[in-house]
Amino acid sequence: MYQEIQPESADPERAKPDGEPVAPERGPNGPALSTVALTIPADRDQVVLVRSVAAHIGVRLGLTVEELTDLRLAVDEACGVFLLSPDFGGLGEALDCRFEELPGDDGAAGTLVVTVSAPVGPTLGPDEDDIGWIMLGALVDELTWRTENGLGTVRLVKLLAGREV
Amino acid sequence: MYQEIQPESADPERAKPDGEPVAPERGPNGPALSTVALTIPADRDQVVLVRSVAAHIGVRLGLTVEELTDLRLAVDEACGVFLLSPDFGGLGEALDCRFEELPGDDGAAGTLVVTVSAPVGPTLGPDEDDIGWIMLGALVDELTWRTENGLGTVRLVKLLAGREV
Amino acid sequence: MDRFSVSAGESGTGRFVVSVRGELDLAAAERLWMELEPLIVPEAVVVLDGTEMTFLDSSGLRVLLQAAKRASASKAVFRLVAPQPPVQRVLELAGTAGFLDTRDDVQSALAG
Amino acid sequence: MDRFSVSAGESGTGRFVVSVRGELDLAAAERLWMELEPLIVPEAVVVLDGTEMTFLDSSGLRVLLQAAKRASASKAVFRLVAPQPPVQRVLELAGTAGFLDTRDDVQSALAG
Ligand SMILES: Nc1ncnc2c1ncn2[C@@H]1O[C@H](COP(=O)(O)OP(=O)(O)O)[C@@H](O)[C@H]1O
Ligand SMILES: Nc1ncnc2c1ncn2[C@@H]1O[C@H](COP(=O)(O)OP(=O)(O)O)[C@@H](O)[C@H]1O
Repeated sequence: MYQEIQPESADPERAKPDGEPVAPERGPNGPALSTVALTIPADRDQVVLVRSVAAHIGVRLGLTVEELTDLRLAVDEACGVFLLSPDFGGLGEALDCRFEELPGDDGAAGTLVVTVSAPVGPTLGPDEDDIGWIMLGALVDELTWRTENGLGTVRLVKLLAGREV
Repeated sequence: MYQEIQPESADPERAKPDGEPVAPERGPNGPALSTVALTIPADRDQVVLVRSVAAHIGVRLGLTVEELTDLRLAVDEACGVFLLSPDFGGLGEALDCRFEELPGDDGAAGTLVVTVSAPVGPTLGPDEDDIGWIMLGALVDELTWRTENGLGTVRLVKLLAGREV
Repeated sequence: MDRFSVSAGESGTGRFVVSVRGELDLAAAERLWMELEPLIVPEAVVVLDGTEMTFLDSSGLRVLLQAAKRASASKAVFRLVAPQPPVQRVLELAGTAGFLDTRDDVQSALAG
Repeated sequence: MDRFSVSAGESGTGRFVVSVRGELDLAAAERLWMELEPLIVPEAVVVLDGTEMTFLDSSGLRVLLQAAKRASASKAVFRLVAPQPPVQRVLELAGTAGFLDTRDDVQSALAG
């Protein structure tokens, strides 16, 4: 189990203040091979959509059953960072989820990058001692939280070792 | 089976040329109760995501098994209008799908409005004699095609009769 | 874990069973046609076993209709077994009763 | 068709089986707690039958841990049956072995 919180300055290109579409992330070998975006109302009943989309993408990427199980749980916990926070704006807000498949360096594994973003106040963020956040760190290869211009983002990276992306 | 092609002038507010988020549609009783947006690469392998999201939303709205079956097929055929057209831009494009739950007039049934949009050339549009388009007309309560400013949109309406929305 | 799979087997000389599992949608239709086409030769009986085919859209239907057409032009027989409700729904919506020879099970599709 | 359902039954005096079906996620956790809480009284044995519980997240886990804590404070017993791999995975990740009394089946959870 580990966690890693990046300073807010990291990767300033990613989060845009005004909700305009974020430019597809670039891997070492170029732009995303495939980007799926899902926006849901900030409603606990709708997180099932995020789990389901994650699982379908995982199936397409050839993940094992165990990896699918972990990915479904990871995206659920990422949504929970917002939806479980007493400081979160509530039903008027939306959660923006992105699933980006990035190529690796020549021969190296590609990655699946999942981000979940929503407008947040200055106090909202993951609790490092929270069991959900700790599990999330154990489920993925890289985990970061960032806020910028009022937008909070959980970012997960899953290495796609030994698969054709 | 029926079909209905609206003139391009209808409802000019809905389609925006530059891909910026479309404002939530308003029903007689106000704004959408819930909007889910899903953007997928223009890739036949990814239409399964649209069917799955549609089914999950249908389950939440209390659709019957037969209605879920029809809704999955309808959104699939709506994606096919783009993806099966030889004139369609291909893998570089994205399909933008929106699922909006609108309230009805007092006491009346609400509606589920599904739109599938993508950039299209002037020649792309549904073939009225195509079996897919004809089936689509039979599956939903209202079906329209519109192009505006280079954006083509299939719009389906499903009445949610006798359900709490 | 694939959403769609197709496999073909011979069940007596010139009698083929092509089994389809999962969702016969626009992503899968071409693969099915490539499997079916070479089998539809004069005198052949080709049965599409869709017992586990859970979804069909107009792209998949077009392949089935094309197979039936090719069969009737080639003096071959093409029959369909497709009991799942979402698939039945499409056959009913498209009104294919006169164009597709549908049987209740593979047994009876291979007979006669 | 609901993604989550919970129902409680009495299996002998003071022995309750609370059955959970489907996904115990952040949308369902509160409903489970409302069902569990009134049952956890002194001397009670409460078994959560998660034989058909297919998903658990940290919200659901928190309810299970809360039930275990309440039980130990109330001299009651709370036991869990949760064989599905996605649920086992969460128990393992969270390291709850010492906090949750987990049994292989309802039978053995009710005994002893
Ligand atoms: N634990 C798992 N084991 C095997 N397949 C899974 C698992 N989780 C998800 N899948 C696959 O991922 C897809 C989506 O599954 P799921 O997340 O359960 O979505 P849904 O709720 O839409 O059925 C399905 O095709 C399913 O086969
Ligand atoms: N024909 C159907 N009958 C019953 N439930 C369905 C049907 N189609 C979809 N569903 C329900 O809708 C949800 C999503 O199903 P589905 O579209 O099959 O997605 P997935 O491929 O993600 O499993 C599931 O919870 C499933 O129970």
